[in-house]
Amino acid sequence: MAYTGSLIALVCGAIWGTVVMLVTGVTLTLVTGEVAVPQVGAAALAGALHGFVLVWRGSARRDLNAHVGAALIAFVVVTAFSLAAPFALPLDVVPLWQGVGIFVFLGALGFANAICLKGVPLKAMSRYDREVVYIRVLKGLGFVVFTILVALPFYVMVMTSLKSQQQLLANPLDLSIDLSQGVTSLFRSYVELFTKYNFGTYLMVSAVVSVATVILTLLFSVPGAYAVSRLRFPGRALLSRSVLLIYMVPAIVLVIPLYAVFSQLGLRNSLTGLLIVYPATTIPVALYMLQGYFRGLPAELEEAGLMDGLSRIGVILKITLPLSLPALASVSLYVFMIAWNEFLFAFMFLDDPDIFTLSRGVVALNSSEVPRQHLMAGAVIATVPVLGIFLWFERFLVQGLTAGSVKG
Amino acid sequence: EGLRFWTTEEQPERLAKQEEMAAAFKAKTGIEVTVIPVTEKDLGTRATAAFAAGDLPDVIYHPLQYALPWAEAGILDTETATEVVDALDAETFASGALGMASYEDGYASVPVDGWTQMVVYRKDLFEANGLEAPTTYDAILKAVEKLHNPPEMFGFVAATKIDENFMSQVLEHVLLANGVTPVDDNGFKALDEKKTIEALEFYKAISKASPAGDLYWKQSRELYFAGKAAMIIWSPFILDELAGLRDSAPPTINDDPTSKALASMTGIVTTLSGPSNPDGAAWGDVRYFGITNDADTDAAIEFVKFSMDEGYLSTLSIAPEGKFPIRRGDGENPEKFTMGWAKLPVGVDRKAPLTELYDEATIERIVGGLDTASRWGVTEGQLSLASKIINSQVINRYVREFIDDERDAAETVAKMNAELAKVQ
Amino acid sequence: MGAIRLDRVEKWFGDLQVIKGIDLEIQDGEFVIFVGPSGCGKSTLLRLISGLEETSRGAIEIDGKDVTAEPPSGRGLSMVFQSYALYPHMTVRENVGFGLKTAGEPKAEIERKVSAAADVLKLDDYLDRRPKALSGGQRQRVAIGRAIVREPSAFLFDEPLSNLDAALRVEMRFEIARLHKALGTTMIYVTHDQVEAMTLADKIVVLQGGVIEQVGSPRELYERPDNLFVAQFIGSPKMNVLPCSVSGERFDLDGHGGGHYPQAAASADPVKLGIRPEHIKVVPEGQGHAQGTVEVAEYLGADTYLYVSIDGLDTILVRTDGADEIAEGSRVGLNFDEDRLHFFAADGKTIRA
Amino acid sequence: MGAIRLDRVEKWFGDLQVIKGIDLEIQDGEFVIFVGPSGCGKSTLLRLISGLEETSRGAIEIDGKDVTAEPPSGRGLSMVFQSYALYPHMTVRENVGFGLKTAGEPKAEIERKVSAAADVLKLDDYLDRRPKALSGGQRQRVAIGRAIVREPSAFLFDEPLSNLDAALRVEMRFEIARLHKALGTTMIYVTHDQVEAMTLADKIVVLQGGVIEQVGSPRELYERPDNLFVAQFIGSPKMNVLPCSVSGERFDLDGHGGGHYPQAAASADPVKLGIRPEHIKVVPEGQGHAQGTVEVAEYLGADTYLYVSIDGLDTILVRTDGADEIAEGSRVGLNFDEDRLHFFAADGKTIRA
Amino acid sequence: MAEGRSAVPPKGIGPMQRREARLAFLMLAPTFLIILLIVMGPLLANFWISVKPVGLADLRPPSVLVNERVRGKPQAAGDAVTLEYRLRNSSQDKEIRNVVLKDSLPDGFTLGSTPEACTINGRQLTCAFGDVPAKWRERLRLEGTADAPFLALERPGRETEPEVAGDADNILTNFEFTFENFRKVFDGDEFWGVLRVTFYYTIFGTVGALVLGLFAAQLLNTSFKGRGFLRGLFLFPYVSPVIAVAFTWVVLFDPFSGTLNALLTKMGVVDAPINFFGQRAIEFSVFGLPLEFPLALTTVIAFEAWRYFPLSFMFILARMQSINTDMYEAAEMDGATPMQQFWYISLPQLLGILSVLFLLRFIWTFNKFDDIFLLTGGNAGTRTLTVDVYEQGFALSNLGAGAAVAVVVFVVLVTFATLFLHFSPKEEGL
Ligand SMILES: Nc1ncnc2c1ncn2[C@@H]1O[C@H](COP(=O)(O)OP(=O)(O)OP(=O)(O)O)[C@@H](O)[C@H]1O
Ligand SMILES: Nc1ncnc2c1ncn2[C@@H]1O[C@H](COP(=O)(O)OP(=O)(O)OP(=O)(O)O)[C@@H](O)[C@H]1O
Ligand SMILES: [Mg+2]
Ligand SMILES: [Mg+2]
Repeated sequence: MAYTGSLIALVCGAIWGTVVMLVTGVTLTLVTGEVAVPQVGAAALAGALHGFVLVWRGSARRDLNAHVGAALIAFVVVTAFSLAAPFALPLDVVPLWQGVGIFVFLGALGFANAICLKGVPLKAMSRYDREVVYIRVLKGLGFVVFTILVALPFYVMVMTSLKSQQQLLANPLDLSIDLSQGVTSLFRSYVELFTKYNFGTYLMVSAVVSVATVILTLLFSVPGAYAVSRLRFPGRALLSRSVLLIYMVPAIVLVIPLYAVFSQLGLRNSLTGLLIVYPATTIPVALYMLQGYFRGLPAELEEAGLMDGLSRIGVILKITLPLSLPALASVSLYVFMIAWNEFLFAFMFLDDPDIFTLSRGVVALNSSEVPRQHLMAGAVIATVPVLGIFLWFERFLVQGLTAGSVKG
Repeated sequence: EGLRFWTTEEQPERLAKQEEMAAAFKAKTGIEVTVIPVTEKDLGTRATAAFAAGDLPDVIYHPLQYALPWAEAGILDTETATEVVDALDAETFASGALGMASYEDGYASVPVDGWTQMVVYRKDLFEANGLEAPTTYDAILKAVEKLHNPPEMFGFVAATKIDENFMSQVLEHVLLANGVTPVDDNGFKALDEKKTIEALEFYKAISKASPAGDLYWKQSRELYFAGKAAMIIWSPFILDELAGLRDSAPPTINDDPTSKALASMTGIVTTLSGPSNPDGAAWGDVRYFGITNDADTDAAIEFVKFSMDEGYLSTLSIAPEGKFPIRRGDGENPEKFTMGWAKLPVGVDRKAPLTELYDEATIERIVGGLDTASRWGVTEGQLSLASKIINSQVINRYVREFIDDERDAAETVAKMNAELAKVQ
Repeated sequence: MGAIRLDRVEKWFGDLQVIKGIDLEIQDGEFVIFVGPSGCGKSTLLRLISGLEETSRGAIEIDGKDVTAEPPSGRGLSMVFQSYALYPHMTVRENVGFGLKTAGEPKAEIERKVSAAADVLKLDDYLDRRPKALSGGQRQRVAIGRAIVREPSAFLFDEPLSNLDAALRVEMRFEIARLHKALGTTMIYVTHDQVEAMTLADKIVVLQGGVIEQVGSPRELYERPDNLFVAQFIGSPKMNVLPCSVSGERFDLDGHGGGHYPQAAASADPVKLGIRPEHIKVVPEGQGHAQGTVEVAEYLGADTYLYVSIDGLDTILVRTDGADEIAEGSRVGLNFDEDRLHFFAADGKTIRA
Repeated sequence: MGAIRLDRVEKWFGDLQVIKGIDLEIQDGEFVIFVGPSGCGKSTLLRLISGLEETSRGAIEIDGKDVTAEPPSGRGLSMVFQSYALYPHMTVRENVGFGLKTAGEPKAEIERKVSAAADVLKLDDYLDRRPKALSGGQRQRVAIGRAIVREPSAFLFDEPLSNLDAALRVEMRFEIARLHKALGTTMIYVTHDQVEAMTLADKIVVLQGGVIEQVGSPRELYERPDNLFVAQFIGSPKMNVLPCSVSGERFDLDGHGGGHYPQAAASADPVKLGIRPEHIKVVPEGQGHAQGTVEVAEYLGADTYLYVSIDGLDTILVRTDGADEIAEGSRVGLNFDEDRLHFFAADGKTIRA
Repeated sequence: MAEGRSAVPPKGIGPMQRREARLAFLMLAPTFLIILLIVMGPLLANFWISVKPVGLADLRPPSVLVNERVRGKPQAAGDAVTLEYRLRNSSQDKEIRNVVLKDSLPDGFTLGSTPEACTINGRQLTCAFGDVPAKWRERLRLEGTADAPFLALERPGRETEPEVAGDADNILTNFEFTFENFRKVFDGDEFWGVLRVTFYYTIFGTVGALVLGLFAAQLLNTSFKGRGFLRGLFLFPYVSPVIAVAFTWVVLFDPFSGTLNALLTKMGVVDAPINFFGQRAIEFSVFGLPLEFPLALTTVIAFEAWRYFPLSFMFILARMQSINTDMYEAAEMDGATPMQQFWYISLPQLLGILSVLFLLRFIWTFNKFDDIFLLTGGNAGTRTLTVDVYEQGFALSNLGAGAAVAVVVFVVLVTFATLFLHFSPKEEGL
């Protein structure tokens, strides 16, 4: 094929035209609440031409002028073929936003095409070079799709929590925020959750339960993991494997017997009950993670400690544990996350609203005629702490404390 | 150590009212009452679990269907309930409501309030199209035919989510309307094939005029409020919302969420009749105070008495639109509570008495429903079995499968009868 | 003091015997080096002495006291690891002082000893750094510092220099030699490196397969190896070995010349003759003990290594001056320094008078 | 064919210039070795040639064709990596044949070429094993096999032997030499190892700081280094350097003796004198060019290295025969081989006639 | 000869190792204990319960409930007053043997006549009722007079708690077994459907999460500005509480007021809103062949894939970053194109981690309860085995049947775990 390069430019441009227009249109809709129907056909055509112009100008001469020119062409095409309404909105509806939309469309199209078509000639291309372009396009699409896929639900969650039921019902597409209403009105759902629905308590309970679970889990799993990974004793291999099996026992299988027994012992509907169950279910994971980490710690460090006159316990406390801080942090984070997010046992065990965890509290919001924004606000309240801690710790975890202790 | 009181009225405003009442009670008797909200859907499980753990509360505010099963299971202290009713004078209670809770030679629990289910319809459209009020299967089907025009307008919004109580209620209402019942004086009675098939075909017809998917009260209300449904079945709790008095469930038919327009366009029917039962029937629900077997009996008696007497209007004021008084008055003034109730304001974010929102005829129809209200097993003395039949959700499941065209009507009835016979 | 005695020490890992009954006496103040091929048990032996590994059989005595069942902390030894094994979460100061701290010494005392060690090892400027911020050589110094401060009765080193680059290795080698001279403490040192072994050791212990092949000073091992294994193991490039036969006071290489055989009185007859590359001279063809063809001539500047294939026998390596240009493929005669010949019996043992 | 020409090649990583304008001609069939201190740009230069790294400035030609902008696949070269970079999930056969498979060659052809390569490299018995089941040397052979089958115009090696142990390294070195002889293909080889460089190369390129210091045959570099850097870099142990002064045809060591200075005609005057350890003889005190004290005598068997501190000057290293026992601390005279002296100007350049 | 010394390994373990083993056991004991109590114990109990006809209410062992009341309102000393004990058997179908009531009479109460079942010893009242049948009720009246101390009591009946003793079979601990639960579970029309749904859900949920994870990992394998941010973002679905994201999806997909449906209808993609979580199936036909597309199940599977792709993403990314870049350079030299590099180099390298992830995720998805329970409650054709455990055990209050389903879950699980241990490549070290 003599003109593979041109063909690729056209197809790549068309794809980006379509995708960028779709995303811009939907975003416009969600931001303004006006229903923008993206004119995909016109956008594809504009994109294709844009791509072709870029390639035609050749990589060497692809200067600012080339980009501006290509963008102008795309603008003319998209306007002409959509009958001057690229979002199928009359021009006098949210004109400012429409303008921004077009601008973003052209900018994003130019950016995507410029990156994807870098180095593409008009004429024949080797298989290697073709595939390089395919991969760029695929990756680009991947970024767009994944980001939307992941971010959209969270975006909707937050935005919904800031609206009122009637706004939501009136126009489910309008996720804009009306800042003029004032802070208290904007955060009304949150205020109500904390004042009327007891969410302050739930937050406290969740925090206490999660932190206590973390502490208990570490207290149990650190010695266990150390023993399994470092000490020699009969049955060690068996034990270290079966840990993983226990980790796989489904909670739902445990629920019925635990429910029965805890009911009779009066442990159901109490935080003590949760604080027995949660660590028990997290210890195997924690033990497994820690054991792996302890194995990875250079044995020489501990041997150096032994030579320096420490006992085993001394070695664990003074050397292994300080060195395992990153692992302890990540295990803690993981266990915290499990405990914070845990739903089944909280749901089955807790009846008394004074000791609801957040998960349990949010379920309660779903059960009666509670407005939806409250439910979403509850979801936000349950999500923010764990996400916050996750983001904060993620950075923490990177520091490999052992770096530099072994080898140069 | 005070009393523990479980209530299914768990919305914060309603909870607050109940807590107020508890405070008033404490002021009077010195007995502390902890009000514990329980989601109605979980009530059965929760109570059973608490019973198993020996951890029952003292008093439970519960719907009709639990009264007899719990009495049998040993959860409720029926003797004490009887004692309370006697002390308050059985004469002052609406006899139907009391009858529904009668157990052995007393009462399983103390009836508090009640309501009847309603067909809520767009009076304006019916009038414009010259349709009769939807009081019969036939009238409904005619209206559906005329008005069904999706997605702008659905003829009906039927309940199809099988694990929601709502579907059980609507189905029972529809079946009762055609005189279908699964019990007689001796216990289970196979569903009458002809009548049941009529009801099933009717239900299928209105389901086909509904949106796809699992529907329950939520969708019914949303669609009707959005002006996209011609008819729905709902409880009277909708009455204030219809008039735009509650922000969390606003009518969206026009831009004004506080508009009373929809209320004025709405007609209400409580008694529905099928072809084989021209008299028709209304579906009523009554709520009770149950005193449990683990209760501190004396204190519990005090509390229930208080709530049904001095505190009765407060009890009703929790949601007057859905809580019609069952105790009409006391010894001195037989109309005391009825009168008081009528003046209670409804609504959440804005308030107004019902009399301001609906014309008198409508209100009369609403309240009058309670007189003809019935449930399976009430007249037969088989409420307990009927409750179990309902709780087993067998009917819901088979009806749903019938709607989904999985088998024909006759086969469905046969299957249902076979499954229901197993329920004890 | 640090006299160490191993008495028939064995080590089994399950059914695998790694140390096969070793007797060894180490005098106080001696610098002893363990060498041997990889996997021969050098590290294991060191770890048995340190107490990090349990002795399966036999006994270990330190200064006359049986410590076989003592944990490492009870033996009063210090160890320097190949990987340094510094505590990454402590500063250099803390690293060095750690052993004293665990022993509960007062702070001032720790401070004093750490400073003294830092002086000796020129670590003063780094005392507040973490190991991460040090170069390889500095890390190794810290590791040694950590060993010094505890004033152990002996130091154990397991290939302490093998992670360093060549230049640093030389420098640290001098450092360790200097330290030994200064402290006079017993040192036991495991290495792969010939140069380290030859230059540092008072006494080299050659191990093979968990057994001691020979113990002796570097010169002893080079000049008078006990057996073929030690002969080929010590010295680089390694000793050439050729088959030979003996009659009376004369030895003969098959098909080549021969010479005087001094150990005629010995009980066994040699079957092999060993000669180191540096003890062979290239002479014109026809002269010398053997004749052959130069297969490869590796020019290395100072020296040229000739790979000469002796007619009918093996290829042997000859070290010649780099300045001599001998073409590959040329025929040469080889003259062996007869004073430097080694003769081995069939069982590999050296034949001595 | 595989003539490679580098024309003012530069490589910048961001603002850091790593290769500073290199011109180099490599003839078809030549064995070229890049040496230089760590970080001098050897690997980078090799990767520029291979196309794995983009050339910042300048041009690279292979057989007269400018390939500066070609991706690696378009240059027809093969590369052998230090880490072998074998595909662990493929058998040896698949590893070796992979390059042919991606090129879409027919199966029979691939099979034939792989067998041929396996023959050459003695890999036949391992063809169906995964790399994991091979020893280091075998892995390296597979890596070479993978390079061979594609019949490249040149081979590129980046420290191919540095992951092997000493014995294997020697063996593979011979292998590579043999291969070069057999194939006659151009080879470009990066190494740290003096011995490899000296023994394998037709031409050694000494790099420092991204610049070529000298290009020449091993003997040229050893005997006639262009500058102080090359002089000290090539040869082991490295050349001793002492300050000196010159007057006419005579050079003098400060406070010691002197001798004949042959390059009196040269434009610059030398300030430093270089002499390799192997070109110094120990003579009785008072004789020779310089006098000093033996500080350390390192006995290595064949040789003894003496660290002699020359009075008033530096310590220098002297290589003597291992049999000579010279005590540490004794006073000696040192005689320099006057034919082997090197003189350097102030700018480090060698002074030649 | 050294070898001659002893050619047999020493028996037993030395003192140092013995100390070590003892320490190890000590350190493991707490963990061992809690896991035994909370995991292994319940696991066995589950088997036990599954062969017992137990409902939720049966958790309360049959007992005699007693209620003490004071009848009459004595005003002055000597007034008549009645102590009334109401007793009943809490069980509807079990008798209770040797029922004995014990209480001490309140101060100041003078008993008139002792009922025949009772004896009085000082102030101690003991009444024996013998064996009582199911549903038994009894009203025991003690008539007497009140004296001053009695009048002074605030709540005379509550001064002492009456105690009743009696023996009854506890259904949980007796040795009556039945396979009724299993019969019911396997007989029900639903069970096989549930099993099928479970496997659909598990397989497609797992594969979906894996494929998404693989793709996402590809995206973030090369470094660029903002990669850290995206990596954090991509982990959100996994880190957030299930309750929050599940409800968000429900809101997002709501047919009447959800953003997504509004978008689809308003932009004209579909005519009528789609009830993603509520509609069992969409019917369509291909060449006249009527087919059903399980809509709700698919949506739930999509949620599963969305929520758990970050996990596979993390592991795959870690694995990819540990692939030696040399290998790709070697492939470049070998002339492999980018696709070939992915297909021949990356994918085979990832096979190990992918298979481990598949097995792990398979097991976890199989075990998943919360997600479906919150999204659909198991309706509209999305009921999996785990949801069935809940439905049987709690919604229908039949613990035995729930346990029976749980046993099925566990058996399937053990099968997979065995497979997992058998096939998991050891070097992946998960
Ligand atoms: N913990 C162990 N379990 C089983 N075998 C072991 C253990 N430690 C060492 N070995 C085996 O014992 C033998 C000797 O090992 P050791 O580490 O002492 O050798 P080495 O001489 O130090 O070797 P290198 O020079 O490679 O360090 C080896 O064959 C090794 O595989
Ligand atoms: N990708 C890169 N980005 C930035 N700097 C680099 C990069 N690759 C190499 N360098 C720098 O370029 C210089 C030369 O590196 P190169 O790897 O070529 O050295 P080398 O001579 O091969 O060293 P060695 O002998 O240690 O392998 C070094 O300073 C190195 O830090
Ligand atoms: Mg070792
Ligand atoms: Mg390099």
